[in-house]
Amino acid sequence: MSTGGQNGIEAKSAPGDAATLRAPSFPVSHLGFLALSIVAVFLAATMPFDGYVLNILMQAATYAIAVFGLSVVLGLCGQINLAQAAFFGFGAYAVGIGTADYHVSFWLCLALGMVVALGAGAMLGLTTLKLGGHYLAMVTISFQQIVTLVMTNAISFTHGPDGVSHIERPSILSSQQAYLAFCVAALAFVGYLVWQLPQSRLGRAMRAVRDNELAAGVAGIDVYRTKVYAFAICALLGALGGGLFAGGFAYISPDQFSFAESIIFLTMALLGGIASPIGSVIGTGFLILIPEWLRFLKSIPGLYLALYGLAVILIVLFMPDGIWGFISSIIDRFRAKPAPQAAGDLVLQPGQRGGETVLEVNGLAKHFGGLKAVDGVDIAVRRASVHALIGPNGSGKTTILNVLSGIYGATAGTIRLDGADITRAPTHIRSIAGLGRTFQNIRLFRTMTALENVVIGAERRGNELVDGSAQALEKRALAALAFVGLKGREQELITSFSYGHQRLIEIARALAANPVLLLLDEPAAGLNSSEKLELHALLKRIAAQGLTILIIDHDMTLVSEAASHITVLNFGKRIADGESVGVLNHPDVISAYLGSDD
Amino acid sequence: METGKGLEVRNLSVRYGEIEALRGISFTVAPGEVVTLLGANGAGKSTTLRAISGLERPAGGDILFEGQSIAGLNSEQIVRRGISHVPERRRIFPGLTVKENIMLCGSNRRASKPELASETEAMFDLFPEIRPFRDALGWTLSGGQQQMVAVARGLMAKPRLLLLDEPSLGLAPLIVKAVFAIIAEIRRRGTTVLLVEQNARVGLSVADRGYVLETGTLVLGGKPDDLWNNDAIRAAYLGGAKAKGHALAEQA
Amino acid sequence: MTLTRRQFGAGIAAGVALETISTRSFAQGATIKIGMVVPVTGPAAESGKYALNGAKLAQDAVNKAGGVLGKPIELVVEDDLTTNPGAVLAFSKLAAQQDIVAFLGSIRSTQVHAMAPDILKTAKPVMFGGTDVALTKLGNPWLFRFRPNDSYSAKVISAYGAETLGKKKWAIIHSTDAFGSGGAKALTASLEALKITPVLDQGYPNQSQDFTPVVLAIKQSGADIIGSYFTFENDIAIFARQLRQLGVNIAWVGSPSITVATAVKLAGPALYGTYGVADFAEESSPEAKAYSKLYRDTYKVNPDNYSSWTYDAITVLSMAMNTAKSTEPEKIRQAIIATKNHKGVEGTYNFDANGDGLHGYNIVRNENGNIVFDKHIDFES
Amino acid sequence: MDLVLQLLFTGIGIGAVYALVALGFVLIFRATNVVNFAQGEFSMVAAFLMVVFAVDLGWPYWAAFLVSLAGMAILGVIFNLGVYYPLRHRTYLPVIISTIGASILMANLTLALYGPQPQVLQGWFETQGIQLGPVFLDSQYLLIIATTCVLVAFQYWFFEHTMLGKKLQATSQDKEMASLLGIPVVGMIMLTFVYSAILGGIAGILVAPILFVSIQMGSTIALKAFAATIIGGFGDVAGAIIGGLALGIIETFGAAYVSVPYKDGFAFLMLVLFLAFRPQGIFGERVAEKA
Repeated sequence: MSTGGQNGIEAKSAPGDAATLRAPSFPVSHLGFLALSIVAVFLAATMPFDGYVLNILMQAATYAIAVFGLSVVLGLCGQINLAQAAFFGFGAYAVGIGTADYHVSFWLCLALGMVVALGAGAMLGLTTLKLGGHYLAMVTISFQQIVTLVMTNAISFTHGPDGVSHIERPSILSSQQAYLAFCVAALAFVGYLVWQLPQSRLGRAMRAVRDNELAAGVAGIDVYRTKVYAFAICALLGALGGGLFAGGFAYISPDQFSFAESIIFLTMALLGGIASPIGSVIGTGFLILIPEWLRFLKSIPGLYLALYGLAVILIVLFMPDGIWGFISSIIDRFRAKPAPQAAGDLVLQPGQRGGETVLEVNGLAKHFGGLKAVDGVDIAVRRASVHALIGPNGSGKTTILNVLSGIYGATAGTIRLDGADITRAPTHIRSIAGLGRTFQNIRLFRTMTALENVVIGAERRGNELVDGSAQALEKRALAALAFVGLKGREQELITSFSYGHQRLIEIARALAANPVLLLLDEPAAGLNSSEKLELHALLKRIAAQGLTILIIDHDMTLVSEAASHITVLNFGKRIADGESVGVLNHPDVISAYLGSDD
Repeated sequence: METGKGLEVRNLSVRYGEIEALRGISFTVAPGEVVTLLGANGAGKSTTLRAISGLERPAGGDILFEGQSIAGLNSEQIVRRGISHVPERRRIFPGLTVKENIMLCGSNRRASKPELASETEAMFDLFPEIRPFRDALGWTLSGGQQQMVAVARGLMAKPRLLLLDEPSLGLAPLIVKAVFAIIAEIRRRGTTVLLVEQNARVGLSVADRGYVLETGTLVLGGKPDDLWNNDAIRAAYLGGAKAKGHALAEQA
Repeated sequence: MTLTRRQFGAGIAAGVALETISTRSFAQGATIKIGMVVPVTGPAAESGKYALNGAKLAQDAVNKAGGVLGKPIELVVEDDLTTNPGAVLAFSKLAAQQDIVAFLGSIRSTQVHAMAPDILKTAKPVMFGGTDVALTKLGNPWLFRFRPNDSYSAKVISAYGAETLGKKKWAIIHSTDAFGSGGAKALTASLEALKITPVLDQGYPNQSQDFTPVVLAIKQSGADIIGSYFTFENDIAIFARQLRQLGVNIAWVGSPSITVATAVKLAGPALYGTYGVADFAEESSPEAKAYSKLYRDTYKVNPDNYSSWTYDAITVLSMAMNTAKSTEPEKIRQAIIATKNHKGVEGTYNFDANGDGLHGYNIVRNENGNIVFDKHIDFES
Repeated sequence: MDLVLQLLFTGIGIGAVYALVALGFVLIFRATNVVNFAQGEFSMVAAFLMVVFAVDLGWPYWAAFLVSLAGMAILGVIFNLGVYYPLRHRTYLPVIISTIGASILMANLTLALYGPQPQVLQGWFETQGIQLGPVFLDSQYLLIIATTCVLVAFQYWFFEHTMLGKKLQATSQDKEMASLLGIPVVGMIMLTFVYSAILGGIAGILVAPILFVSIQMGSTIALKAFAATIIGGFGDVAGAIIGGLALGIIETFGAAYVSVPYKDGFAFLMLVLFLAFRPQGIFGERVAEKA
């Protein structure tokens, strides 16, 4: 399975998401949320609902909590989970069996169910190490099917298909309305957490993984662990919803937690818009209500489920970001841009452990089957220098960069960064060790703002210049953006920036991490001449701060003027190495580029 | 150049989202000519070929082939008009045999299976090096062999214009020589060729004329020798003085 | 038809007293509304259609005979999607309509279980067809069963097989769902009462595509009779065919699904000669005969137990309301409980305090595709 | 021993059904990189078409068969245009959802049009089967096994020895390159869907006399076929066949010797084991990722 950057869901998502989800700068909306929650809970507790409406609302509230879980794993982290009904069932069965058979406290059962689901979810998440896409989908389906089989057949424990009846709930919540109010309160609480999650370190990591796994790894995020967390949280919320559901309906049976239900959860998440908890609530509400509204079509059996299937197709075709994505994009047009924030100066103080040589590459080789893309290359990059790596197309430059940053494993050779051997270290560990890089085809987190992208860079573990507080991270990110010349545009989404500016943001992201060594992979590719001049000036400013740079580029003007030292590759081998001017006049280099005379 | 013959690119521009890959270039390729497009990586050479063969939609300008506009047609229609594109990195079908790879390109015209088979045999005469591998799967071949299969496949369409994108890419010098010997042979047989090369020396060695592209703009054009001796070409590849200011030589 | 007219003679008389109609009935009080939860979609959609057929026949009969308390009755149908949450929502939707006086629940036990908490809250009578013994022992006074429960089907199967047919080596085949495993449990218990231990107890999952391993297990067990609880008709038909193909021709007494029209049609000759317990058997009584003729005339298919219980339920419910002269839930409840010796199409109803109306089963035989009544076995409640 | 042989025959028979449906999965996956979650519904729809033509309208069996398959071809076209084609440039997730939506739509539209009753469709043969010593060979299973063999042979011939087959292969390996060679890529994908729908249809019509014709007949088979596809290795025709047969046999023997109620679990357990330890399936990828 490909583990490329576009693995997972659509890279483009609701344009409004990042803006609407930005909480820290809008304290008012916190209060607004609180007020709305209180009103909702109050209404749930006091409105004279009849039994039908109560049941519908109870179902919607508990399902929505489970759908929040999907919005985390699918919306935030971009991983598919077709077993949410199984996790929902874990919670429901824990509460059901626990209260009905063993008369254990409701709360204890709920907690137990959530813990079990958390474990199972993490286990399912572990399979993402090897699998993605359809395979992951299939693993989750299998898990779902096995759970259903156990629920049906382990009769002595689960009561089998009879289901569990006489499920108890806490005595203070014994009335339907009180219980509904409690569910709504839980929904609001979980909704708040899910709403805030994207702004947390973990949430940002998930979004980064969703938007671009490669870049996330390079930015110091442990991609694999992030996915496991996402699955675990998803399962946890599924179990919470299920536990509350069991308490609300007092009876559960295996068919309520089948694969078909998982599909319904997924559709709920997609319909509303996977990237936002508001979308989850909308989607859940719709999918619970629509079949109810369409009951009038019942004279012809199957007709309304057929329409439901049709609706699913139409939503996917015409509303890829779901209902909320559609609405928020409209709201977004009328939203005032937030005021630019004050930015300080960017300080680059790379720590120093090793000696004069920051990067020492010895005998590095990378073979793809019989193809020797890189074949025994030595590179030594001196501290505080600008070092260029050049060579014609297909000479192995980008392969070296990918081996250096851990995207490919080396076939042979060693890599030492600032004195430490990083030859076998995973991508994010290299980043923690101080390696920053940019990509030839820009790899930004496309659903986030410029600021958020750079904050992820600043968050790098091992960055001693920030203490990890939100203010410090933001301050450093603002400084980095100002440093590359994008002051005042921090809150704009990546998609609203020109290609050249996106490159600058990528560099800012790397700089904010305060790296020991900055790898630039063809930073000038696709830039027009004025942008190239800007880039050149930026490189000078970076070098002036003493940061070591290793640059790959085809623009020889840029390379010859910026770099003090050049290594030239051809056919995966080093053909020249030395001071810039001398190297560029080397006959082998000229013939490699222009063709040999013979 | 007389109208109604060869290829004429008029003020062509192509965008990839934000990036303007081609910024209004114009050039011609006369029937029977070999024209080479030179330039550094990212200059827009491949994009030019992709626009001509219908893989990219032009954002502006026009492309005329034998007097008719082909801009906006899809690649299946364009190959039927007689333009065959051998793309960068060869793109051999990895799961098909060499023979099948070559035969497939005949599918743009009405030819019976025996006809195609005998034409494929003729291709092996032109490329004797790959004959022993006729039943090997595409992915098992070396780069040079793949390049030959790719060119043979392109020729099977019986094109009046052959687009070749970086045939020397990643090949050892000896193999490059062999490939270019074949291009010279193709030229001798009268097929018009538009060649994209990064290796300027080799690219110009078979060409009647050449153009130099820099960041989506044609900066230079002319006879191979003139180009080779022009400092601008060195600048385009190895940096230094900009090639700007050199007038684009208009063809008679 | 004559039968039903006679039944409702009393009803017409009661209907004269129009003023006595409960003030509980609201604005659109022109009809007496009866809610019905039924699978219109999902895997059980087919049985839902039959259930509706039976209920409609009863509705027409009641209305022709003068209705209830002088008003026609009206069915308000909600789809349960063949799922438990669907049943709960369907019921609560009906329960929210204040002018519905009573309900018809499901023939599926799990659905009745699922609805039970809501039924208790709604506090109106619910007629249902699920046969899980436990349902009428939940302490829920509003549940009334219109089919004999599983303890009776098991008793009848074991009694017929062991005593009438004289077979001692039993293989019990059952679906692993609530109905199947519940039935198997009851059958094992009633065989034990006859001092018989089954040689095989084999469950299978619903919608199995292949029963070869099950059939081979029967073959190996050396059983001389099969007692079965199948849920879905296509399962029973596939099993029957493979059973015969692999040369097993021992006696077979099955739960009611073996007698329903779809199973008989699907399985064809494979089910010839088998016995089944049937809450409904055409030849079992004059009432059942009359009903069968009416049903066949109306719908052009053979009647089965999916429709007969709803027919009886509507009939008894209407009768109870007429007897009680009220639509007060408690009064209806009392009147249903008081129903004794009512000859319905399923059998003779003698309601006990639990809400069970029937206490025995018919034994029927499949003779070349025709379901033939063999005998009726009743137990004391 | 008798027992083993009988189980083996049934296992192969049911496995052949999985294999037929799995073939359809593989074809669409190879052409479009998409898993069609509605593949099982193709079988269901075809079986219902058969009931309409052969039973309700009383046409000759062969005529009904041909017309039903023609109907499937049309369904394949509609499916491609409505469910896949508009999403061809999006990632796999929207396409999965869209095919799931299509499966709900097809199942319930059939329910709305035809009603919920399971239907009987007679097999091709009058006789039920052959008693071969201790083993009973069901004629319909024999037909299914034979058809699977024929279709595999046909598929081999088609893909290895016809230009059209080669064009389809080229399309699935590199769409852009195929279009540069003048291969009508859109048409090739359309053809793939049509052929897959017909394959699914044949599976459905063949299995109908055994499992009867019901709305949910497709989804039960399709999930297993899906598992078979993964066991065999996605994108490999031979793998799908082996995977299907293996699954049928394991399931049958597992049910006989381990547990009948957990029968369905074996398929998914095997699938998880395969995904954990050999995600490339039995045969692995035929075509190396890096050419």
